[in-house]
Amino acid sequence: MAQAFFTGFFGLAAIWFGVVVFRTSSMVRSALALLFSQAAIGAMFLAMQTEFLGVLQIMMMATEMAIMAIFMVMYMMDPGGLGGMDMTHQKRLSIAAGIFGGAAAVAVSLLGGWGTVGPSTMPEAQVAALGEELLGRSMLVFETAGITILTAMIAATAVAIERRR
Amino acid sequence: MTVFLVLVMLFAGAYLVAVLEGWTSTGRLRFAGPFWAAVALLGRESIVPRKPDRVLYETAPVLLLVSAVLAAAVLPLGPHLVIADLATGALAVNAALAYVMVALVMAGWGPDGAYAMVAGWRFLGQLVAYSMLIVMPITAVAMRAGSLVTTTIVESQAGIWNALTQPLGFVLFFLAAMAVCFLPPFDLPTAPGELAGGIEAEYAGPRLAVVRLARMVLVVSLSLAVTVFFLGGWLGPFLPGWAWTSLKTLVVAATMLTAGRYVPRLRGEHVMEWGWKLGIPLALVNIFWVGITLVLRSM
Amino acid sequence: MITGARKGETSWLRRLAARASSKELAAFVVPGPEVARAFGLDLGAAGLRVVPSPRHASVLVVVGGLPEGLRDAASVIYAQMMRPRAVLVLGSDTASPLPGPDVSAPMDQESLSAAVARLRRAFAEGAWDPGVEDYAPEAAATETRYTCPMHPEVVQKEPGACPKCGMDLVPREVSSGESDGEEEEEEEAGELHHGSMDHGEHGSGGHEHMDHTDMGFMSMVEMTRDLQPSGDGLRMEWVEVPFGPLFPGLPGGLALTFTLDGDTVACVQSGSAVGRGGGCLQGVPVDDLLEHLGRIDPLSPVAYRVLALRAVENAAGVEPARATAYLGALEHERVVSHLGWLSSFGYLIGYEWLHRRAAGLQLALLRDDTGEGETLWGDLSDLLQRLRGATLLRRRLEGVGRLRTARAAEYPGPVSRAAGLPYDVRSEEKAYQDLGFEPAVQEGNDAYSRLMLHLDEMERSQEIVQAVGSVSAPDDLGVQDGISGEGDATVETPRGPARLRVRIEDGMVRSAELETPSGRHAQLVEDVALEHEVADALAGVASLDLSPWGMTR
Amino acid sequence: MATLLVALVAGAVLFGIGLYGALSQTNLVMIMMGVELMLGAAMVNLVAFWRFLHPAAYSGQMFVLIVMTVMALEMAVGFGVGTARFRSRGSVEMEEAEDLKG
Repeated sequence: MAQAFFTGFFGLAAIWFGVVVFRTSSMVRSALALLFSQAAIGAMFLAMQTEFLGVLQIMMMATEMAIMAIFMVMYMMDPGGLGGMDMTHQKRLSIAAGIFGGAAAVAVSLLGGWGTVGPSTMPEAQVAALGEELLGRSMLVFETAGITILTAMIAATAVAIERRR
Repeated sequence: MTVFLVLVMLFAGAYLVAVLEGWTSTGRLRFAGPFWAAVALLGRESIVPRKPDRVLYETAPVLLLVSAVLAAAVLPLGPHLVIADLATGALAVNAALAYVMVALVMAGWGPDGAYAMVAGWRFLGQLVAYSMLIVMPITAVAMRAGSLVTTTIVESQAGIWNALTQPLGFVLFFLAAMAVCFLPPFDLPTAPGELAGGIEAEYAGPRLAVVRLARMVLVVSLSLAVTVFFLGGWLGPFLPGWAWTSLKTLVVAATMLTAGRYVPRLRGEHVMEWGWKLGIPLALVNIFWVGITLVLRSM
Repeated sequence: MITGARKGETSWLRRLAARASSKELAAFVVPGPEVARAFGLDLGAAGLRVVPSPRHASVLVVVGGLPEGLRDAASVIYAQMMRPRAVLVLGSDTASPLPGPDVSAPMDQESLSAAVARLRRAFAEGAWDPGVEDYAPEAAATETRYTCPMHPEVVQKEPGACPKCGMDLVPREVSSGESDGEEEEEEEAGELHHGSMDHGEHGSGGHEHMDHTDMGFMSMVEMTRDLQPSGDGLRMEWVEVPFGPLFPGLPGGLALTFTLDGDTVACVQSGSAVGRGGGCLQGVPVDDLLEHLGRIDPLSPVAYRVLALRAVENAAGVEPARATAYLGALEHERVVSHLGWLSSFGYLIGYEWLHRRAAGLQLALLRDDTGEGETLWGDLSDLLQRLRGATLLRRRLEGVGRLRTARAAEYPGPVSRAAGLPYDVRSEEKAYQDLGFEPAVQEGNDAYSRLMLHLDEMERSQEIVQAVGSVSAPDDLGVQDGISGEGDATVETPRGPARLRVRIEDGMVRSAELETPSGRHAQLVEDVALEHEVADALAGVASLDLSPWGMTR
Repeated sequence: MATLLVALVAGAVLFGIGLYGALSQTNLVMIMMGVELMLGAAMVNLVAFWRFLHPAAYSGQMFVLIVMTVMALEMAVGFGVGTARFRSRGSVEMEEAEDLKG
């Protein structure tokens, strides 16, 4: 029960911050709101006894969103949001889509028959098992992901840097 | 109970570190100094800048303090003297420290001043430079301990300290730790001569007191991390465990505070360049070295 | 009670806080710490901790009276200090428009310490007071204007919608007094409001946008079209940030304004708030010329006294034999001035040890100008040795503030000598030739080579002082009064050659023309600052060793 | 069971918000924020499924790690493109990206 409560609590926090992201007109604020939304998701992981992933999520998002924030400041007209201008378009469509998508997912999650709940494992065992998984069976997948992100980083940098002519 | 004990020791350590800093900066050892300084700050006005991003401005000092405390929360002062002995302790330290940067970016953006803003973004760059050098030496340490649990990491050093088996990682982590708590020569976000105090420039009175306290706690947490990961934590003869931890932590903190006075502040681009072109390869070498030794021992 | 007391009845808690703040006096120095040191005042020893931001300061220390050029800046700084706060004036008894000083004292170490003791008492007793009135200098007075965050050119007195994009106009205070370029102009001035850079301006740092065709949304293309791309080719918004005239890292009175593109300097405006120039010498009786010129630049008074002496001698047609007697004083001052520069520079680049060590030596040398036999000279050469060997210092400064050699050649003095050009007025003077003097030269033409050159020059000056022995500065002209004639003299001050041309008619200065090295070097600020990261730009400017007192307004 | 449902619903709502953001925002970076929210929602579901339905199969956690990688990827590529675009056009506004429309 406590587990459900905490999961729900952090879930609500994540949702609230997620809403704030698109309701404030200050770019830095919305980037930080996204950060805290993602951190709340990490907290949900912790509440669901998935310690490693939770901590990892909380750690990674800090840097990611801070970088997001600086790009916002770079590429927005009014990062302080004092103009309070409207940066949205096709509002009706997107609201409809959002509601529809959300509702559909909710319906699925509520109506779907999910079978029985399995037992949880101790965090230490989890970390060890995950390590075995990563460097054992899914080694290839993991390495591929690593190579992919490296490639993407190099490609992105190559695209971004100034052409010297 | 443990929580209370650890917190008391943490803030006591912060006080002592403040005394040490006063000593290194003024040359006079005044044990009452930090107390009077704090009271003076609490007794002063603290007027908010006129057009701040109020939320960020007010949250930043608290977030800085919280993240510093959380970083210390997973580090053991003694065999059973730890607030939360997580299965992923070594990773949780990084997670907590990442929010130091978030707090500084908020403190830079919040008060609506150019010096602070430049300082805040500067620290983001600094993080890009040092974060890898926090993570990778810890990885090597965890490899030797075969666990991410901080207490296990300390016990794994019963034979010999990690500082001796992996000096490379020790040096890198030490420097990175100084960069995390933006002590000289890594004090780019507070540079007094360049940015008139940077992120601190706009805080005054009680708020400034919180910032200073958070800074001190941060120094203690990082020194504690160095102690736990590389200096064998509570291990040591005669004295009780917590005494050894405190002793080592204070020595580390004192070194951190004094070392920076004898070199000029580094340029941001140099921090970045050296962090990536020099630090990360060395950290990889360190990891390989540890891996090889482990393999050899297991054979 | 103190003028800057905090409003409220005293309670035991507040008495404790008052006691604490009397123990922890944090000082913001006007015009600047380097001036205090040049007068031989050791604020640290007197128990004042110098802080970089006025918000952290509780005492505003005014050294040697407040130059009228700094009045506005100082009053704004004082307004930004948090209560309880106080004013301490040294070497003068008023500092208007600042509230009449809580404590004032003559300019020597003993009376400074005494004054600090009085200040502590004042704080302990009067930190809180029921009836305090707000302090609102007109320099910081502001009026509200309404402007569009997207179109800074749209500014009107009453709220409304932007004629260009229809957005609601946001209010912002604009300072009515001519208070440009104060330090932290973009900062909040405490209880009173002072021109502040709001986040909207991070977003649109004052650029005109031509033909804005009105679309249904903010056009970012329109926004950025007219911005010129910066070094990295991105068109970013710019922010104008004042560094000075009271910036902790720069000599007090030097008013820099950087327009920052991110943390890169895109535009530079420089000026001096305290420069005097030769104009103030007109109509001065010759006998006072020495004093007047000696007061022009507190950072190197002796050099200017010698300059006056030589000019008058030249006008009177006296054989300038006596001038040679002052070599000792000149060179001694060069060492002291260079040490002062080292200390300030150390503070700027965050080299705590250098900052303190150089300041200590400077003060010690000022106290006994004979160099107290060997010990001080020994310490000095230790310092030089250590700095020459400092690797990180080299890495920090190499390539910072580099000039083209051709550019440097036009600016005789340490700057050109650090560019490998051995021009030095002294090498033409007989007295120096007799001592076998040849100028120090460094290659590199960047901040590091300038630092190294200062070290070399200190070494040579020390040798000369030891050779000459006497370091007595000229105190009287010793020419018969009622003289007339044209005088022209040049002296190598610590910052480069200064030239004085005077026309004297029966004992009165009719016209005087003063060329100061800093006046010339000020033109180099743009060269060393543009397109550099802020810290490097500041280091480059500081490496020019400018004296705002010698610059023209 | 309750926890599973709570987590799934929370994830669903987050997904809805993210979808709205991604569709409604005009600025590239804001759109990426919407995408990040949707990915976060996906991660919540993955973790919930792993923990409550297949706690033994650690490839479930693998998926979450992969999603995190994808988030980082998305940011790297997005900002790369954004920077290039800002360099050439001085804007990352979608309204002004007609030339990118199919």
